[in-house]
Amino acid sequence: MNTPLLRVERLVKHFKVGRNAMLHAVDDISLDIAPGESVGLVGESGCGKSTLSRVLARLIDADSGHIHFHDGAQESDLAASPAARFARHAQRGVVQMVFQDANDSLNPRYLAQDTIAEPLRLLVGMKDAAAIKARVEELAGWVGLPTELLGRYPHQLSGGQKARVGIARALASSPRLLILDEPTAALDVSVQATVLQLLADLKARLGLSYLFVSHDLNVVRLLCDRVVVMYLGKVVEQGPAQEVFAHPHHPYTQMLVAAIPDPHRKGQPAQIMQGEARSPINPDPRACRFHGRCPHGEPRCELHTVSLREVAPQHLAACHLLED
Amino acid sequence: MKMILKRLLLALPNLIGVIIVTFVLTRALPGDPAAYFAGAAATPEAVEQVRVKLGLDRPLPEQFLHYVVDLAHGDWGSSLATGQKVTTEIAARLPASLELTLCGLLLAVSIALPLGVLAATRPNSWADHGVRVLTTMGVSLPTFFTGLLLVYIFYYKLGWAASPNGRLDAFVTSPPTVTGFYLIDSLLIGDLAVFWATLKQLILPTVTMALFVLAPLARMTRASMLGVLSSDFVRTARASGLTPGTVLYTYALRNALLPVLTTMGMVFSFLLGSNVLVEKVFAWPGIGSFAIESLVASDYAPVQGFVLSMALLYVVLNLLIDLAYTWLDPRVSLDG
Amino acid sequence: MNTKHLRYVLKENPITAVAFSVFSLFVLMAIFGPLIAPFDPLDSNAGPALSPPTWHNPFGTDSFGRDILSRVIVATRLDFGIALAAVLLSFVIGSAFGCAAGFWGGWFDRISSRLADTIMAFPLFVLAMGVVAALGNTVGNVIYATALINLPFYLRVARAESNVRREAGFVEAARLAGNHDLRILAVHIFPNILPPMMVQVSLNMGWAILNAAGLSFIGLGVRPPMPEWGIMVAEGASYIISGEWWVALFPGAVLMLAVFCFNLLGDGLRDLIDPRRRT
Amino acid sequence: MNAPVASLPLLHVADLSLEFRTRSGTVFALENIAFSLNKGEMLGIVGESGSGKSVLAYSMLGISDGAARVTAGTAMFGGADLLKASEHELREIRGREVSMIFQSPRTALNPIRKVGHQIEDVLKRHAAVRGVDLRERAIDCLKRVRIPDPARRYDAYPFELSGGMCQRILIALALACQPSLLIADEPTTGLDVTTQAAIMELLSSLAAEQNMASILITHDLALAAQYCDRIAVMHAGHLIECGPAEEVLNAPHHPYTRRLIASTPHTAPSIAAMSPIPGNLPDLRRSDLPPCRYAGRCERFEAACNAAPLPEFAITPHHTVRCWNAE
Amino acid sequence: QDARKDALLVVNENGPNSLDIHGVGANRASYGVAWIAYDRLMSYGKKVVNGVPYYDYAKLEPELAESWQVAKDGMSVTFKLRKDARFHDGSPVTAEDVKWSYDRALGMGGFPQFQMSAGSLEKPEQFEVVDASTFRVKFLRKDKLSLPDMAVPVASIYNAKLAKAHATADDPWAAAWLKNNEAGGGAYKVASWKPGQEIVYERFDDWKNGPLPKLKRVIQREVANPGTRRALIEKGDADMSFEMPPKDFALLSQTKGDLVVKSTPVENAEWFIGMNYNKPPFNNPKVRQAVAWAVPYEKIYTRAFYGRVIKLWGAKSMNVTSADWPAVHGYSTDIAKAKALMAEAGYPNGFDTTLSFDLGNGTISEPIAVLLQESLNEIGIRTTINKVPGANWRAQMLKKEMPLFINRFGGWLNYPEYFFYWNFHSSDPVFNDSSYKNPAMDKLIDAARFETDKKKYEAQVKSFIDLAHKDLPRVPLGQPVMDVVMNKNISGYTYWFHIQPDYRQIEKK
Ligand SMILES: Nc1ncnc2c1ncn2[C@@H]1O[C@H](COP(=O)(O)OP(=O)(O)OP(=O)(O)O)[C@@H](O)[C@H]1O
Ligand SMILES: Nc1ncnc2c1ncn2[C@@H]1O[C@H](COP(=O)(O)OP(=O)(O)OP(=O)(O)O)[C@@H](O)[C@H]1O
Ligand SMILES: [Mg+2]
Ligand SMILES: [Mg+2]
Repeated sequence: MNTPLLRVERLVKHFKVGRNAMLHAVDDISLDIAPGESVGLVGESGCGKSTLSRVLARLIDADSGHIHFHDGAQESDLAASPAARFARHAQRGVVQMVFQDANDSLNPRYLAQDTIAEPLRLLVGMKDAAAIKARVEELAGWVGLPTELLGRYPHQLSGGQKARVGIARALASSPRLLILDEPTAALDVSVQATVLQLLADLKARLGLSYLFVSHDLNVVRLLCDRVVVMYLGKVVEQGPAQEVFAHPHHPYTQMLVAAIPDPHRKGQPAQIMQGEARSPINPDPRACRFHGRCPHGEPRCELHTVSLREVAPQHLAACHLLED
Repeated sequence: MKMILKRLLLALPNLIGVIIVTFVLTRALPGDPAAYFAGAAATPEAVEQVRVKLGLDRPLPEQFLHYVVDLAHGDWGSSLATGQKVTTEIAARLPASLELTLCGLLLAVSIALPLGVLAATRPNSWADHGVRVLTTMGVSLPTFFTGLLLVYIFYYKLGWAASPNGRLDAFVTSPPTVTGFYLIDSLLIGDLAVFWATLKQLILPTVTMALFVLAPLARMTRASMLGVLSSDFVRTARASGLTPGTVLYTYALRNALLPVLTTMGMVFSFLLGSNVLVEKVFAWPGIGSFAIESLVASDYAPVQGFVLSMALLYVVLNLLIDLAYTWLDPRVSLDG
Repeated sequence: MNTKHLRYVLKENPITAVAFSVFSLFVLMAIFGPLIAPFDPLDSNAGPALSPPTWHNPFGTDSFGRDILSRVIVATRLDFGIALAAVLLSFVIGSAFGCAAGFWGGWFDRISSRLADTIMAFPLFVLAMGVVAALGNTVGNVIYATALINLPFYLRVARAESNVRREAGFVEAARLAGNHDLRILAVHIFPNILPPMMVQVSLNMGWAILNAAGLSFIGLGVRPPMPEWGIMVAEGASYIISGEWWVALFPGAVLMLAVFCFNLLGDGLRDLIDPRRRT
Repeated sequence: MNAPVASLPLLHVADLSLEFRTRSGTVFALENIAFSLNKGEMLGIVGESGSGKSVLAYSMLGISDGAARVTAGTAMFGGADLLKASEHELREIRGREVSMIFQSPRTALNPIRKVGHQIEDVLKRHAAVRGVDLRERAIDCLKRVRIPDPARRYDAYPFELSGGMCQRILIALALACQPSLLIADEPTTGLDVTTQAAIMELLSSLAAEQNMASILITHDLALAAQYCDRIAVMHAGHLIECGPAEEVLNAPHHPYTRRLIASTPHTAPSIAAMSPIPGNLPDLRRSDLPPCRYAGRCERFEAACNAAPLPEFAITPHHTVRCWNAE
Repeated sequence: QDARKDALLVVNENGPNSLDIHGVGANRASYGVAWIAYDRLMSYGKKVVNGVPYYDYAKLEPELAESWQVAKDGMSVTFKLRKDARFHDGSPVTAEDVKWSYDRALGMGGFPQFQMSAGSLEKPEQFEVVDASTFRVKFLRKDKLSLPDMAVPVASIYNAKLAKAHATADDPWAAAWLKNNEAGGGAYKVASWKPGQEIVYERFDDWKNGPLPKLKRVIQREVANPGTRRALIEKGDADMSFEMPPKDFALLSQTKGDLVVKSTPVENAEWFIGMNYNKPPFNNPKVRQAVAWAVPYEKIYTRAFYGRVIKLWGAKSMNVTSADWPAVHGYSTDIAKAKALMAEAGYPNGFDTTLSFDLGNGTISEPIAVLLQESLNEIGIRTTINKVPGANWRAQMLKKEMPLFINRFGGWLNYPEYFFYWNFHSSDPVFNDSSYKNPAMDKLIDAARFETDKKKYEAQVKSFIDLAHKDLPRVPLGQPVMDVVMNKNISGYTYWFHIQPDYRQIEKK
């Protein structure tokens, strides 16, 4: 494997939620993203996917850990400069993000063209109005947004169109890595398909790397080369997408895959997750986070931690069961 | 209990703020109280003498320190104009204002809530517009004008209302003070005649006050009721076949009351403010008219005492609202 | 903001439409008042003292023999001036501080919230009274006092709104687009909290006038002989019982109409300024 | 005990049309909807957002928005026409005969009322249970939806429960009076896949236990196919295809259904193989809507499509399609 | 209804702020308390002028003292106290009490001390207890005001034993206690007092110092709003009011209803426009005269006073022809003349200045100010109206910096030189608000005060009035009228110099 574009090392983000109560949203996570690779990030709601993406997009500060970014020969640690001042960081433009709710992520008082033009002005440093206009139209073309829609307010656009504006904005600063936090969750199936095709197309054309956060494993399967499975702030399994879906090793991943609706399983009772999830607040550092819900839970799961181990080439999982 | 204490503690900085602001404000009042109280024929020397007696010759920080120390000892000073201890004066007058204010609030709430609900259940209907126009009209008139208008019509012209000369007719003896609220005190001794007399005196000023705050209350009720009525859980309740009454009251109204409760705190503050004007019209021996007189006379101690007691009242009121909130909304107790 | 949108908003809500037309009338009166008033508002020879409404003096005359109609018309400018200035002052300061407090939080937030709480702990009218009494009764001080007591509302609304929007997707997106905090606050957050603040603005304009009237009633308002609705009502109030109803009634009715129209204007103003309501 | 007349469906909707009269025009939200539902059967209704799925469900219960007007049709349920029933009659049916559960379970519960009490409200209303029994019955209901420690949950407020748990409460609430029909409007949207699986399992097993018919409204074709006996596809207020789940999924006849299946990530082998549906839903406020509302998006559109009202073809006795060009 | 029969309900704007007239800052309403809850050694007689019952300042009558004797040399007076006189607590009134009370008036300083000194009662040594019921006052000089000054409210007699029981080292005169508690022996006891709300008097049935009053109870309530007061009076819910806007008095006196308005000119009192005698531009006599010619007298009379004053302008001659006081001056409204004078004074384009008045007198002063402002504007004097809150007014008067102002003054003792002493003497008392200083004036005032010859005295009075009209530190506007409105069934009202009604003589049918 050649040098990754992004190497995340032992990233930690805890939220203070009360006196002596820390919510471990992202707990010691390491992962790599290669240039041109798209990595899917899946996991239960609240497991820290968004938090991780926001840290990586430098919207919030991590408590500790590094985000090494390789741009050509240069390497820099993005985590080193605080988020509050990251807006002026040289690398601001290279990591961009597309948000889940296209509705919420567009300034209601900005026309579509203003939204797309803003990074051009602020990050690319374009001044000339005509040049900006040309570039905005070019970007709109990339994402398949008809130019006549550029003069509209967000509320005058449909969900799919809004998503396109969001993507065009993210592309404006010519990023190397695009973080997509559930970009299609709010869209209709029919629109979702077009947006997914657009994303796949862009990736191929621009050689972008993706970190694709999603609930929908089917989408991840289609779009991503590699998938990372998180559970309560921890990575429990990661590996090539097809491989992980075909042979999930971690019990949580197994349940996740089993829960994907499948008409072929009609009539067969599904394996259902029992018990309650552990609290992400001040979790026991030794216990497996999945313990309690895990059908294969054993006393040792509560006593010592396991780390990711390779179960197949490039396929890592963290579970005691795999030790045997 | 712990929560109450915590809340009170939280209010402390506010009280300190109030004390400082009041102190500065009262000292900035024009006029020389020393000259005022030295009397009509005072010479400059006599004025100086009074000034020393009042401690007004000392530097401001020192005066402030004295004031705070006295406050801490429960000594709020004496009114120079009436010679009474401010605490006694306020204790005597506060119930009058509170009785009026609370009656006003009660009346306003008992009219505004149904109106707000009515408007919310028929949005954009004529009833809705009517309620909006009606309540807005109430808030559009200066209270003193409304008061005088009511006096003119209902007392002077029609002769229906009781004479606007205070809490009780001059020839009815006031009930023995237990709570200071004549309505309650008269009931305590079972004197219905006095109760009735008190009520009669209360009607016009109460209506004046209520008219003024109908609008914010009804508006808030309507808005929050509209929100709640279109919420998912009301839909669930309806889909479960619950009766309209249950849906409207047990489900919608209770939820809609939460923001109304917050508005109530603000409305109470309004009422206390407009008290000042209404009391003047109805010769109400309350704390508001006292404040005006003291303010005009540059009488520091009562003004400070008045504002301080208002602030305390406000703290207590907010506490009550918070308590009511926790009682109504189980969610708030979590974030202490 | 195009006329089509204005027409749409007005059509949506008939009451707002009425309020808007009344408001425009008042604005005309404020601008051209002195030109259209039949008499000099200070002229005590406009008619016999305390004359009931006649063709000569349609609103009657006051105790000095001044024409009430002229005074009511000319007063519009001062009253609107007070209301506008007071609201503008508290709006600008309150929303700037509130925005910043809601956005950054921290000690700045704590201090400004405390400040708002402290102001709110006073019965507001009493505070206004105190300020005017302390600083002296000039138009300027009435404005300052009114602005002061309105400040907490803007502080709170702005704080709450910007606090909510701090987390909004478009703010995060703006950050990604290279906006620094101050720019986000000014360009992205502030314009978006305007619509909810508009309702407050219109309500406060009404209060400002009522406040000035209340201050006049206890002798702390605008100085005579300046025509001002509040002071005219306050002066006329004592004539109600004696039967000279017109002295208070006409200024009172106009004052009420103005406050009324301000109060009803709020929703319309919000809709006007909110691009989401544009179709 | 056998059903008296086996052929009589539990719910038979015929010719249902509904419109909303709004300030900005009349929305023709439903037109000529017809379907029927047998006892114990689960019908899935799928379609894009805005196709009228919810409106259809609400009209069954008479809880549509005030602007809604049913302009034609009948919905026969146990001998009564739900569309013509008075509010009073409907109130007796709702929650007792027909129940409904909603999307976003957290907001669908009264946030400031204990969940136990919310169930009691329904029991009190319909089952005429009083006093101490009430609590027991409510806890019973909680037990049935397999909530761990139901006695403790009785006193919980919605905000203290997870989304999946709230959905169970909602199901308990809906099933408290053992209705014969349950309408579930996107019951698992917004929930985790694992939770979704659990909820769907629960629903189907409860339905089977009580021989209850149910309507599952969803975006997710795969989900509907996995759990439903029959699937109805809606588009822009028309019910365009209805038939046994496998048939509809494997041999769709309407071009829209085809496209819908093709754009579902589940069934697509690769991104490139996905074929999105072109265009948008037509504006339902237009009074000159074409007879076929899919006409504007349809690749098989012909002039004849605009000529006459949509026909209904029965492919098999249980599989109908409404299209001129159905294959 | 029975309770109402022997009780009188009075509604006023203000009420007493102290039960002790000697106290610091005691207001005018507290004179009324002193008048009926306390007694003095003597009181004034009564007379009827033009059918209006009037007190008679020239005649002294016994009250607590049953008789008095002025010594042959005229340098002392000896009082015999009534034997049966009692305080409200039942204890007898003794000469000790009288001395203590007089000592107190001096000892408290401030206003009571000033008032006593107006009658040359200046030192405690002047007051002598001869025996339990004999009291003597020695005079420092022959002063015609000495005896009358012992009949004003300040000379009230306090229950010394009772008061002393509440005295402390810091407060030897029991000022704190007496402020809130009454220790008198007057015809009425203070039954209850709620400052700022109401005071209730109850008849003292053991009162021996005069005919027993008819009214059993008197309730004086404070109703701040004039409209409300008027409504109460008109509806008959209140019996009497003597604080109403002049307009209401004017109207009520015309309506033929159940109401009677009694109007009595207030002696020795004036409404006036004052100007600062020392500071430009009003130090210029031409400017002052211009103002006097510019005042819209008639308009002020009808629209501010509503006729409830006696006109003091427009005399035929500019020279003073009689010693009648308050005197009429020769100025009237003549804008042309005023303009000419302004030009002569060197202000052809006028100037800017402020016009102040006491907010406490706002009901009358404000309309005057507005009318005056309009008129002065015509001769180029552009004024800003400055309403001075009551608290500030005294301070402003003391500073003597107000350039132009509206004010009123009244003297208790009905002698013009008494008035002039307070208002125009260069010893600069507070009430000399124009800060007028003229040695010629001082000489005339001082001479008149001790002049015994009636002719000479009248000549002196004429010349100082004339001087005041010539120098014109003030422009007199009118002599106030004391108006009282009451129900028709009320009788016995008499005007008193302290302009508080004397409830002892009032009856209700
Ligand atoms: N600002 C914050 N303060 C406190 N806790 C937070 C904050 N942001 C997120 N969390 C908590 O951190 C955890 C992870 O949240 P996050 O939004 O990253 O989850 P997610 O995986 O994106 O979930 P979803 O799929 O629902 O979007 C959650 O428990 C959340 O409540
Ligand atoms: N109250 C209403 N007034 C006007 N139009 C309405 C109203 N409610 C629904 N509609 C319209 O009816 C149509 C169908 O809406 P419906 O909510 O049934 O869609 P849906 O299929 O449930 O969509 P979703 O999957 O988003 O829930 C839409 O075009 C919608 O705009
Ligand atoms: Mg997320
Ligand atoms: Mg729906």
